Amino acid sequence: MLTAAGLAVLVSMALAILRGILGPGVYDRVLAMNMFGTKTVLLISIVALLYGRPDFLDLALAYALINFIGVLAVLQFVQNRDARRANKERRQRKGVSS
Amino acid sequence: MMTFFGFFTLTMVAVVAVATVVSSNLFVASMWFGIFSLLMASNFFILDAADVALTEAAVGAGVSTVLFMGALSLTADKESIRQGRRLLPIVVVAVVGLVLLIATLEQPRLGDPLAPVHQHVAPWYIEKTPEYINIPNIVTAILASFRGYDTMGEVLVIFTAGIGVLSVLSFKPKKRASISSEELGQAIRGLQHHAVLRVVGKLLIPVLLLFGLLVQFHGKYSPGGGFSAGALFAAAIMLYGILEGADRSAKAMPQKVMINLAALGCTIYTGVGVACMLLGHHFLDYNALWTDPQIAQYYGILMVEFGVGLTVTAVLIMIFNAIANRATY
Amino acid sequence: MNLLGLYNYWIYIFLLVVGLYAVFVKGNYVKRMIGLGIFQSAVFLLFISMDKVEGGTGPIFRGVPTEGQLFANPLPQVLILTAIVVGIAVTSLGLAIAIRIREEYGSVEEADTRRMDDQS
Amino acid sequence: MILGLISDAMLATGAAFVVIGAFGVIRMPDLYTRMHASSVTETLGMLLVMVGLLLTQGWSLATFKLFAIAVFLLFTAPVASYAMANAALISGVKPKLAHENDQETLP
Repeated sequence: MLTAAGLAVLVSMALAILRGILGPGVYDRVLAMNMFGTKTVLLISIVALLYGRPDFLDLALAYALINFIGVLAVLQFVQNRDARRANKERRQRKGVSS
Repeated sequence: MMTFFGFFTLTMVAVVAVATVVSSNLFVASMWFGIFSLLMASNFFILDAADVALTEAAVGAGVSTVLFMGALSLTADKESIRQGRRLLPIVVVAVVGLVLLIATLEQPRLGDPLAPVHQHVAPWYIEKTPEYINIPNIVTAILASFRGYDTMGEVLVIFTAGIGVLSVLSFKPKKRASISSEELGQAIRGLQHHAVLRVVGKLLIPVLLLFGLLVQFHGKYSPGGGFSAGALFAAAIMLYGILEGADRSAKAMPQKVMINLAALGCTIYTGVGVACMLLGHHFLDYNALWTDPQIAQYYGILMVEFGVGLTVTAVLIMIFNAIANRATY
Repeated sequence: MNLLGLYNYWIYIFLLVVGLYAVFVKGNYVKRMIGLGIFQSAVFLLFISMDKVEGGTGPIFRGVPTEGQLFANPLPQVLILTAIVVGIAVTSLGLAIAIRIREEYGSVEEADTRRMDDQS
Repeated sequence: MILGLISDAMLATGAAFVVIGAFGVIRMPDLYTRMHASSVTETLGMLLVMVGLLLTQGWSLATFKLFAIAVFLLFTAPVASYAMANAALISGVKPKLAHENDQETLP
């Protein structure tokens, strides 16, 4: 059953990559990345137990913590980019009117 | 079954690598690169390299994404497509690939216990680690004791790279800022207005630091050690910087202190080596430190790993602060 | 079956080639750093593929070491463990240089910077 | 024995949820519905798989670690989804609404 669960996780990872490739917008790709991180944690836990080395679960713990940071960095970047673009447009509009 | 898992993840790695290179939006490309590193780390784990997977997890998915995002916000997030001469590069690349492909046909297949790599040196390390050093993690034993010279070199390289980033970014551009300071403050403010993110993120920071301590000091018994712990500590500070604004993380972890800490880490490493020499043994021969060689090795590895962790943490935080606090021009 | 055992090496070559292509063809300096990262990962994969021993496990003892227990080769792991952290440090140095280029030239495309160098 | 059966059942349902959610991410029409589908894999599927794994381990350090992983994922994944949805909405990604579709299909 562990193996079956592992296969299911692999299939969903592949589907997440497919969404990332198809994804029309930027946010679809962020979604794929976020989903992919969770799937990796699951895969690592399952593989650790399949190998019979539960002491390697540290890795999955590290992933669970680190993945969040990556998503936050991406979100901050998008937000700052949008803010910068809005600023630029405002400045240009001001420049035209004055 | 594990072989199948390996094949599947490797195929996904190849697909993701192509997607990374093809996408002309650099922001999307860095996200693909994050996925690429996650996949790579799971693959390392499937290939029995737990320590490497832990380091790749901490560095690739967290630190590298943060740094790429910081760099992209200072440069441009779109790549301009130019149809240049592509024939020559493609030919060169194809020839390189073909030569390597022919070379692999002679390689031993994956997992062959009779492969030449497994015949020399490595069995000695596996056999002698319990006798000489008596810690369960053979990787840490080799990293910090048997091949301590290598690791010292790597730590100095990391230190040098940190100094390099600082000196490259210490130049002030000639052009004046085209954005007012008020708008600038807005740009580096971070995610402060997201109350939910701040609360949950702040919950994670102490856990991450604690986990980093576990990886640092428990690295002799389980996967871990100074390199991965340093990356985890740095990731915790980066999380703080992202949530509260990079100016605050630079205030909490000032660059001057960080550069001293990085130097201190290198000094601890080399200092242990010199102390061994002063006590009449070879450089980095920890047996000099105590009468019982196993205890001496234990404490030697502890101190050296501490130095490594200090340098890696300080250098990564330094790089993050330097890039994230850079004003956009 | 023997050929299937070489799959890891083929993927490593593929990654190497993709990374090299990105470094050669792409004019954007940040994109080149990404290509360099892929190239680097290819080398990591080569080393880690070598360490696998069939029937072995990760090189960490659990309890008392017993006779006949097989472990993966720890030596390539040590080399790559340090190389990963060195890799990120060097990548960030490259990114810092790209940032400086952008500040001086206003662009991170090789074609633009070349043109400006020729003009001056 | 009973525990093994329960754990198998949980792993099976969890795996089913993970795959169904992933298919939803492919099949759904717009970003917000896709997010809705992916949250199934990230909370319910993840939780079932984790509890299934946990039950195979008995009382040990591994149990605690699995529990901790489940808790952290349960904290972070929905928060990340929230932040993503919020950012998408602010930057102007519009949800696809049913009546718009009707208007499109009507001549």
